[in-house]
Amino acid sequence: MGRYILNRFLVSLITAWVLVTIVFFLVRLLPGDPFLSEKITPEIKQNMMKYYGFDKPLHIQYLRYITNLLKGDLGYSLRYKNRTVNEVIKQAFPYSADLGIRAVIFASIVGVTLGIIAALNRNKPFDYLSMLIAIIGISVPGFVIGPLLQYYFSIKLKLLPVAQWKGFAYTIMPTIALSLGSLALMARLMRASMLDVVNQDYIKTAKSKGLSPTQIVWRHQIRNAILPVVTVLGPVTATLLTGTFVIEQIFAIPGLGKFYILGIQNLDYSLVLGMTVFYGLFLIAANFVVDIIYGIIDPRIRVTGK
Amino acid sequence: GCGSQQSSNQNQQQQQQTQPKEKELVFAIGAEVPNLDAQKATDTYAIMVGNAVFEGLVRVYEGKVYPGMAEKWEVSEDKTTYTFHLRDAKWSDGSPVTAYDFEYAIKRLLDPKTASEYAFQGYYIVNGEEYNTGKITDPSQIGVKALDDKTLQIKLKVPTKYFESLLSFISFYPVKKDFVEKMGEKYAADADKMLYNGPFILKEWKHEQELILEKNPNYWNKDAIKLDRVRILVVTEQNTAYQMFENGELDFVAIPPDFVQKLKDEGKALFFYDGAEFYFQFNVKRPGKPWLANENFIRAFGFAIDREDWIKAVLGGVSDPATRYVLPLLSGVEKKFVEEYPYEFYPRKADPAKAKEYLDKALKELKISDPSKIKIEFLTDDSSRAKLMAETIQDMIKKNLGIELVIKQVPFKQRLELMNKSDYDIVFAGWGPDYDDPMTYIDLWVTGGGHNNTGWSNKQYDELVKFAKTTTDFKKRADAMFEAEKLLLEKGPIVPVYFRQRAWTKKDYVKGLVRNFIGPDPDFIYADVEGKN
Amino acid sequence: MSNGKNNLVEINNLKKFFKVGKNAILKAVDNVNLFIEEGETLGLVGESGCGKTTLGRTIVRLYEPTQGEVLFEGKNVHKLTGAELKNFNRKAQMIFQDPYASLNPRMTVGDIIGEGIDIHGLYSGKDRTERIYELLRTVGLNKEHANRFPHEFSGGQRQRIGIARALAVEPKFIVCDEPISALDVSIQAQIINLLMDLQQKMKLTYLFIAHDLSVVRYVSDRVAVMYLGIVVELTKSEELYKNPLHPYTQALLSAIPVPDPEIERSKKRILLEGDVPSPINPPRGCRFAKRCRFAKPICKENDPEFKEVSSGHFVACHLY
Amino acid sequence: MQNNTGELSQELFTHVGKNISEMEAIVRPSITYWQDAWRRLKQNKVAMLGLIIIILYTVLAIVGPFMTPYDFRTTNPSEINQPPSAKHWFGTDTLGRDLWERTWMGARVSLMIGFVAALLNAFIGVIVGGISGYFGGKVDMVIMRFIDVLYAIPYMIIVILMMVVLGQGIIPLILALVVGGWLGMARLVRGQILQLKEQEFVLAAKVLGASHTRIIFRHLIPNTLGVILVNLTMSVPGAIFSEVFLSFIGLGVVPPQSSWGQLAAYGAQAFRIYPYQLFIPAFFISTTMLSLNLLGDGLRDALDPRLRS
Amino acid sequence: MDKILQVRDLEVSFKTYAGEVKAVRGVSFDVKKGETLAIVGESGCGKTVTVQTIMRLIPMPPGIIKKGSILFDGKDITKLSEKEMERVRGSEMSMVFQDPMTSLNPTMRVGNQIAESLIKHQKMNPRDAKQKAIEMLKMVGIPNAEKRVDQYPHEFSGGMRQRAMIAIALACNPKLLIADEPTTALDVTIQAQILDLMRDLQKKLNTSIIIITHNLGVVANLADKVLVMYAGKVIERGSLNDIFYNPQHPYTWGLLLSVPRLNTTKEERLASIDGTPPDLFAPPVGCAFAARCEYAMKVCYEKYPPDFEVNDGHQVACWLKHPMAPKVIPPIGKGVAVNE
Ligand SMILES: Nc1ncnc2c1ncn2[C@@H]1O[C@H](COP(=O)(O)OP(=O)(O)OP(=O)(O)O)[C@@H](O)[C@H]1O
Ligand SMILES: Nc1ncnc2c1ncn2[C@@H]1O[C@H](COP(=O)(O)OP(=O)(O)OP(=O)(O)O)[C@@H](O)[C@H]1O
Ligand SMILES: [Mg+2]
Ligand SMILES: [Mg+2]
Repeated sequence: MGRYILNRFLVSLITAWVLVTIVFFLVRLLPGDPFLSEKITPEIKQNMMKYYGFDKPLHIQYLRYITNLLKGDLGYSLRYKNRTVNEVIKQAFPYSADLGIRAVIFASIVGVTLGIIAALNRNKPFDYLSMLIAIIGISVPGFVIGPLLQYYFSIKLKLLPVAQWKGFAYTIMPTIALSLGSLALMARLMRASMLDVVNQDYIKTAKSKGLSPTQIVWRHQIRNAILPVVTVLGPVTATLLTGTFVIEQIFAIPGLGKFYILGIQNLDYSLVLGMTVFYGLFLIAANFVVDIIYGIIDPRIRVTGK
Repeated sequence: GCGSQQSSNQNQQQQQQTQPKEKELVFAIGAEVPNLDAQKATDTYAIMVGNAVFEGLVRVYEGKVYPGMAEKWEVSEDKTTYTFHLRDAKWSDGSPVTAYDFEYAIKRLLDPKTASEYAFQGYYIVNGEEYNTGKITDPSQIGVKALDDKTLQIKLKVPTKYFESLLSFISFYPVKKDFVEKMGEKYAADADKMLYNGPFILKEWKHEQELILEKNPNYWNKDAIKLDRVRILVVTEQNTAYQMFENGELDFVAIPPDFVQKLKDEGKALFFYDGAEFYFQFNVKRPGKPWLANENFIRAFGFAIDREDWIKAVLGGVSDPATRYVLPLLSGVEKKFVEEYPYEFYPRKADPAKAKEYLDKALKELKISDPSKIKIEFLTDDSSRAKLMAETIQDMIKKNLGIELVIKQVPFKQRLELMNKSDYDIVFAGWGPDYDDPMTYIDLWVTGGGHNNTGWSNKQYDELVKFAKTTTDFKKRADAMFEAEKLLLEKGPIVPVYFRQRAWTKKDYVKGLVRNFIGPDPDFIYADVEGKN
Repeated sequence: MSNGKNNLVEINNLKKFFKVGKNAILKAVDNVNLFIEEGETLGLVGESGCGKTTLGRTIVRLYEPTQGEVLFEGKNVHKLTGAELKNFNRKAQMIFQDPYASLNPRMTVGDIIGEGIDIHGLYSGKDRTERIYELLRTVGLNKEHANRFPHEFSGGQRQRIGIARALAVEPKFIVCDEPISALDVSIQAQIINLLMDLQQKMKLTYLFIAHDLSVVRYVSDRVAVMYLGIVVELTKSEELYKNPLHPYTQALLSAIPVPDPEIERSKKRILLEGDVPSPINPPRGCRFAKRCRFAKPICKENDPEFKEVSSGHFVACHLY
Repeated sequence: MQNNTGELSQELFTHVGKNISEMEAIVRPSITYWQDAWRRLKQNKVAMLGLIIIILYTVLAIVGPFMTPYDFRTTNPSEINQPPSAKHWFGTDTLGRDLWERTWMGARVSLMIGFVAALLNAFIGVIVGGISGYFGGKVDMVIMRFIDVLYAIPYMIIVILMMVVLGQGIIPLILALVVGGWLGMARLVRGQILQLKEQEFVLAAKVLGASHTRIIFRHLIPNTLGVILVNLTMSVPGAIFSEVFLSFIGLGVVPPQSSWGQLAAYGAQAFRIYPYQLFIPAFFISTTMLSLNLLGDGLRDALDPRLRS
Repeated sequence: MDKILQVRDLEVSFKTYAGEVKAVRGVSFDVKKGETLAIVGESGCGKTVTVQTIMRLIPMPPGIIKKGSILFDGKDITKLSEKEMERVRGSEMSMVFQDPMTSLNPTMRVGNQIAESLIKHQKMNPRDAKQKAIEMLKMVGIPNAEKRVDQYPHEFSGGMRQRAMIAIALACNPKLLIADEPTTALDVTIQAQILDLMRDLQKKLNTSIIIITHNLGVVANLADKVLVMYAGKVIERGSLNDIFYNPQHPYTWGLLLSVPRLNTTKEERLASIDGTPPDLFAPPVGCAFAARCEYAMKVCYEKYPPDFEVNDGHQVACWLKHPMAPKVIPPIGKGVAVNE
């Protein structure tokens, strides 16, 4: 297992390096430069380029970036002039993570439950109902669902605050809005997986032991059916933690989502790069963790992983 | 440490006795304040917050200049030397605000190593530009000097009418040298990494989330300040902010375009000019596209646009059609410039007949028979508003001139770059005033001007501007600027479209809030929320 | 290994290892020496996973050997290129175990059978169709079947299609990899009969892989018994059943249930302890030693030599 | 036991023998894989509904704009923000443009983006995944590592970066979607090919001396088509949705083109005043997604070999 | 009452898109206490459906029991409620499936899988159940049972898994054990172990066994009685010796002859049964085997034959047994001949 982890880790490092390199040069391809603004004059821009070291040849900049990166330093943001990218991430990511994790948990619990209910009531009204909910979840964009929730739950019903992130009541609507798509995905997967497992021989074995349908569902079906759902947990977590932009924007959550867009819009090279590195490593780590979780749930993997 | 805490506690208790309820103003801004370092800040939110937590030599309120840190000042006969006498004021750490802090601030602004984007604001000062652009390296040659703790002297290159009001701008706010140097790169990165001398201090700065301002008990004019606390939330989505306002979470808010009509009908909509003016800019040096340099063609374009319809459709009816070039709010000699020099070049509605006339003339000059042969690419931003604008323009030009504009939407930064490189046909651009004077618009289009990327060059125009900039006779100066404006409209590459207005609404209890078209907006330092809750 | 006669196939010191995981090497075939005479059927038996399929596939070039060589008509099969390779591809064919997986479900039976004809450009146009019909008849199907898809056929019919596909290129040598184990008993006989008829008619040479010893004995002239990647015994088929030498062969023979209640009742079964060990990093010495009743200390130490103990009877065991 | 035999005549007991030919004649009708899949798809009412909706929208996208006298570009200041009426079936937008026109012109764009991007994704995915899976070894290693790297960048970020680099418009948009979008398909196809290439029918072809091309195109790809098709159906909504998101952040198609995403993005701003401006495009986006998902589910069932009878 | 199971005229069908599959078309048989009944027959002839109907494991729908009764230990299985059925399954009768790879839950420890039915039926507490599970594993000959009990199925070899399956099936001491091709997926040597094990256990526990197989060797090894099925019907039944030494149905002959024996020489052709079994969508009116039967008569194509009694307990459904039919010498051991 130790070797396996080490191996994965090395591969991840290389992956991360390639990632950084690609993105480093890709952001430079973006038209324009970070210091352009309506009022700036060429001389003043020159001062700024020099200040941030952009007057050096590109390969020097690259080497410097990599060196700093190895020290864990992602550099200063070009827009938030006196804040480092590390600081920006440290300050904003907890919000995104908080929201994302809530959404993952919500999506998993509700999605899996819906999927189970649908599968157990296959081709009955309840099946159609849960799948309808699920598919609506996939089909409605976040920027539609967000304002609708705000309007009905805050303005009309006066139940929840419109926006911001200051306590549990504030988290409800963003969590729902963010998780709907993934919730739907999980519900559908779980349903399909449940139906798949029903046809497995070991379910017949269980039945031949005289177990009741409920026992079969709980002891045999769900645990096996949940495996494929666990495999998507990695990508789903990644999506939910990185795809928070729209929701954060609509619910005025001070998370990391917008920095990517802001970074790109402002050509804040170090911010874009820093975030890519961060998300990249994060995604790699997330997949890694999911692999391990998968091993815990599925004993077959656990042994071969050694 | 603990003594001061006690005293502040006492203070609070006292306040609570006399004034049972704390007055708190809450509103939202559309983005995080990127930077509160006075000399590096550029964006409107920083200017707005800076106005509350810092104070410059003077303070501008409702367009007029009032004493700020300077109690009084003298101007020399030739109007180039200013001597300021500072009042007794304190930084938030208890140390006095001195003339050296101002000297340091201005030199810091101009220091190329500071890499301040707004360094040009200091170019009026003797040797300011030279130092900033590296032509001289000795900062002591700059025309700013603290004569003693309380006296500051500033020397200008040429008399500048609006210099006093300019001093209220964020770039000229004082900073304390030891403190800045102690903080290094981290200066002004957080609430506790700054010193304040304004009516408020920044109590807490939760990045991307909110800024909490509290009344500064040491402010010299604290009795004029009624608010105890101001909370500025960061809410990007206009609609979200509006819903928060409706839900009682904000005290005033901008009205999203689609709600303007409704609130107007309810009598709740308020409007103000934010200073920005928008116009089309033609690239007259565009190879292979001679029509872009044709004066009649440009006029035809200008008359083909229905400014009123456009504003109604795209901006929800908020904003004013620009029938001339100079922003109507700017000061003239005595009154507003536009009142002293009334003029209207373009109509508020489209004038297809006139447009046709100009077009025909242009076609004749260009020896083109079919207007649809004219190919024009229209450069604009990629925001969804810009998209709507582009679509409207496209349709109007097609209807009235029979020309199909090709729209090129690019990100903001890319548009700027393309403009800088003069790589466009027509661009939709805007300009906000740097100071309260028509010159902030007029001098853009002089030959070789830093922002003139149209390729347009007109000797007469250049001379008029040069004259206006050097004369000490303010009347003649204004005459010259008016001549220049007319010249620009008749022959220049600029077609003004609208002067931007903003619609906002507030709770009835919010009083004394000033909306500015220049400098800090909103100016809330004298606001009051008596009767909230 | 050679007997000096005209061998169609000769397998010399053949090894085929698979890399599984990081450091594990799976020795699927570990030093096998065999020869197949022209026109004979060599049976290959052994338990699941002992390397029968791997051996068969290496012979027809589906796998590159790790070591050793396979000679077909005297030429090293794995060094062939160009026309010689094409020729080999025609002459050596394979019939697969799984009649469901071995036919492309998206192709018609006609195209499946015709594929070899197309690849080798044997017939075209009308002749091609005629040839396909003829092949269908040969294996007991009729021409209406040519336009149908595999899923419309029963297992036995599918296996016959598989045989027709192999026959289409007029091969000399066919590796039959458990062609009957997936079929019903009554259908098995059809296929065996068909294969034997074809062999007679077309002078085919078979390598017949199976785990059913009674069938192997019936179809084969000689039988090789494999255990964990090596051939432990090789001899004429009657000889093997009359006089099995290797303890594993003996156990195997006694383990087959015979469809005769009296024999079954009276039979003394040699029960093998434990399970078939894994071919990943197999033990030193004789691979069967762990389960062998007669194991001596030397068995755990040294690999027994594969030697001829009587004429044409080879065995790899320290007992002999 | 021998109760009924009384009626039996001796004649019945004449020897006839076997009658194999009759038996080998196949009773069931001959249907191909695709016919069978289509038959089973037809039985799936929900999936068929999805298919019908997709076809309906496609047809409307083609003919819808010709059904009213308006042009999707023409603004009309005197008729802005009109609710749906007999004159303007879907109402008008803030520039007074007819929304029926814009909806179906938008449908052209959205559906095209969806289908073309999905097709291109599938195309590249099939090629890369096919090569990677078929040749395996080092080739596979390199390709898979490369895909891993791209996977580590959030999809939307790739798309946004590409959009900014390539500029706006339908083609850059599709390209951007494809740059980040083929990965899933490649992985899927690779997995399929890895499984398939060990299948005995592929081995049989190899033994016959079939070339790589023949094996890939005659044996492997046709057998992955079902899975590819299902995935393709499922990835169309993804592409449409990405366009919607890009429109939200202002990176959509170039005016005067519209798309459902843009219509919805505008509509979302004004939904409290002009709800129809949101609900109409949102309805079409949602029902398209719904239909494609239902169709995809149906296809999956219809094409699943395990469910074949 | 020494008959543990009486199946009478059982008919089971499946409703599919193409019509009704008549999988079992009137099957009757008995199983006595301690006896082993083997069911043989071609693939798809309804063996599995028959035994799964006995345990009521057939999914309904699409399956339906159209007719017949199943008397198990005095109860009619077809009339029991699901709840009552749960009590019977696993405790009074249990089942071993063909493929030990897929019949065990991959995510559950083997011990727990054995203990499950103990907890359910014998109300054992988990600790005792585990103890019993270890005992069971020991009984089926798994070495190191204390350790093995906590392992997962994938850590077991094929033979061990099948032993574990048997342990699960026998955990509650059922009166009837149904084994559906229990050795087909196993190697010959392992198969021999399992067969030995089953025989030993049966002797020890006196369980009745129904074993399905198409390996006649296995039948010869294990069975007391044999049931030969073809296309959903029983065509011949009898004791082991009856079927092997005095088979009466041409299909049974074919089955026996198609297996090469140790004395079959290469020159002798195997007696193959040409053709394939009929499609159960539309089973023929007469004898389903007629079309493949060398001895088929006109009547065979027209009428389904009744059961003819050969001797006590040996019955055959074949018109050849009819007095009017021509005499046929069974080809067993002698080659095929038809007497006119
Ligand atoms: N491509 C491969 N990669 C890795 N291991 C393989 C591969 N092919 C076969 N093996 C392994 O090689 C060993 C021998 O396999 P092979 O299929 O030759 O056995 P076999 O005797 O044909 O068995 P069976 O009777 O089950 O068909 C097995 O352990 C198998 O798992
Ligand atoms: N769930 C089902 N739906 C439709 N038909 C079914 C179903 N289960 C079984 N059948 C059909 O019933 C018939 C008998 O099947 P059964 O499984 O009993 O055969 P078997 O004798 O056990 O064959 P094998 O030896 O292959 O296991 C077959 O034709 C089969 O296709
Ligand atoms: Mg094999
Ligand atoms: Mg069965």
